[in-house]
Amino acid sequence: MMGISVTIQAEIFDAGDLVNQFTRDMPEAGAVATFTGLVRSKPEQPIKALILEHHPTMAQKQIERFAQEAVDKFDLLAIQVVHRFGEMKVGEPIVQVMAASSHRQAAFDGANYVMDWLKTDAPFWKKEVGADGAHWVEARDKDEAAKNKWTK
Amino acid sequence: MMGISVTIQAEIFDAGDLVNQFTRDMPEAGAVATFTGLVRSKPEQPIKALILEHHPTMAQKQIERFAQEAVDKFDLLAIQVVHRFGEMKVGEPIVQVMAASSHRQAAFDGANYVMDWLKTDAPFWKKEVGADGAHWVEARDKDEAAKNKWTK
Amino acid sequence: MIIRYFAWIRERLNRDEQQLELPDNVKTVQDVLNHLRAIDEDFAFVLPPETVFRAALDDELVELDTPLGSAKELSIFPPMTGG
Amino acid sequence: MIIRYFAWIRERLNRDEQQLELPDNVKTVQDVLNHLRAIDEDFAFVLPPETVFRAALDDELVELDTPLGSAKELSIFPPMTGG
Repeated sequence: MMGISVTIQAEIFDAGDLVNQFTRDMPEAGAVATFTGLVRSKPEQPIKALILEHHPTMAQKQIERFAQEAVDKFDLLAIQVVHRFGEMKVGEPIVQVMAASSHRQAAFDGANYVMDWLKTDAPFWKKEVGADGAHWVEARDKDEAAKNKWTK
Repeated sequence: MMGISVTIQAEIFDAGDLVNQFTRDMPEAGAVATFTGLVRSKPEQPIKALILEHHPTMAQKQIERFAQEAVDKFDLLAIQVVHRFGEMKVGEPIVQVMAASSHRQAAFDGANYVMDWLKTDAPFWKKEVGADGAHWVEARDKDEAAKNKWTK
Repeated sequence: MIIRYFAWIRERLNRDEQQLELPDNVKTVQDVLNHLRAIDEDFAFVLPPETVFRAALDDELVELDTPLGSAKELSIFPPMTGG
Repeated sequence: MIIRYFAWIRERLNRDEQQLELPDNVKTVQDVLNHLRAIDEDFAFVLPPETVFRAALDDELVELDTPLGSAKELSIFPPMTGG
């Protein structure tokens, strides 16, 4: 594929299949950087599931905008984002960002840029289901700081 | 898998399968960053194949060292590197680095760190086979500069 | 105007969205909030002035002093935690 | 000591490696190169002093002034272009 693709879906996706589909037929892409975000459970605070609420139309628009910005800023050949919503189990993928470029650093920067903005500005909210019930995850100041590195 | 894995092989590998095997059974890994380097052909200077020569024992040792440094420096849960040698066609994968961490930036930095060092300090040499015969690829000053960002 | 709520704000208000007729003096996002606090006890209780939240007009993130313009939808939600 | 060659250096010298008896006054990597240039016309032609290349002693990258120590192998090759 070439260009920009953004998909928001409830269904689980296969991280590896996405990588292979993305890299197919891109003879000019010497470099592909992929970020996969997974449902994580810490031993000290195990969770049973993650529920992700979202604002569908706004999420689609925002992510398309970050993806376009990344393409323009880092001269990417293609970028693809898949983000899930709904309920997921530990170990399942939540989000995957793939950036293709002629050069390595551009691919890394493209995927990293989209993830940084996505974390703070895409309308998704995580609710963790643990042994003691469900609770909403609080936003982290660190994510806000990470985003700001691109505008320095 | 957990820990460090470095494989140097002539056989082609499946980029997606590697990602799926790597992410399996890592409940604490919330973030996986993957870099895939592919044989690239530019329209203005098309190539038919790439031949990669290497120094086997030294390549294995050097890459294991970069991988260990990345784990220590960025507190990674696991890192895996697969690098090919021999002859490959356009579009085939040359190298893949995968880094798993609890957090996104550490995963990106881990994969990026290994790639930067690998480019300049791992004993591999590229020979491009084009319409006008084969020629050795020259080292780029840019790669040397990229590596130095980690020691600033 | 349609007001939409998300995440814990939606849960505590016990509503996804509501239709709201706005008086003429309601010109910004902040004005809508003040208006809702004045006419709706539940809203005033769940979203007191010190609450940290974010707002969007027709799918665009906005500051509280942004004029409503011709927007049809105002979304109110906690800071995002996606990715 | 075994001297190993890689990439275009290997091709132009037309050899992968060679066994070399070193005189006592050859103590560093640079000394080996000077010695080879003195005894081997092909080597002197392919690797004149201004050549940009790198060297490793027993799988470790080294500078040219590094003493040979107990190393068994010296590898000589162009700057790397992997990844």
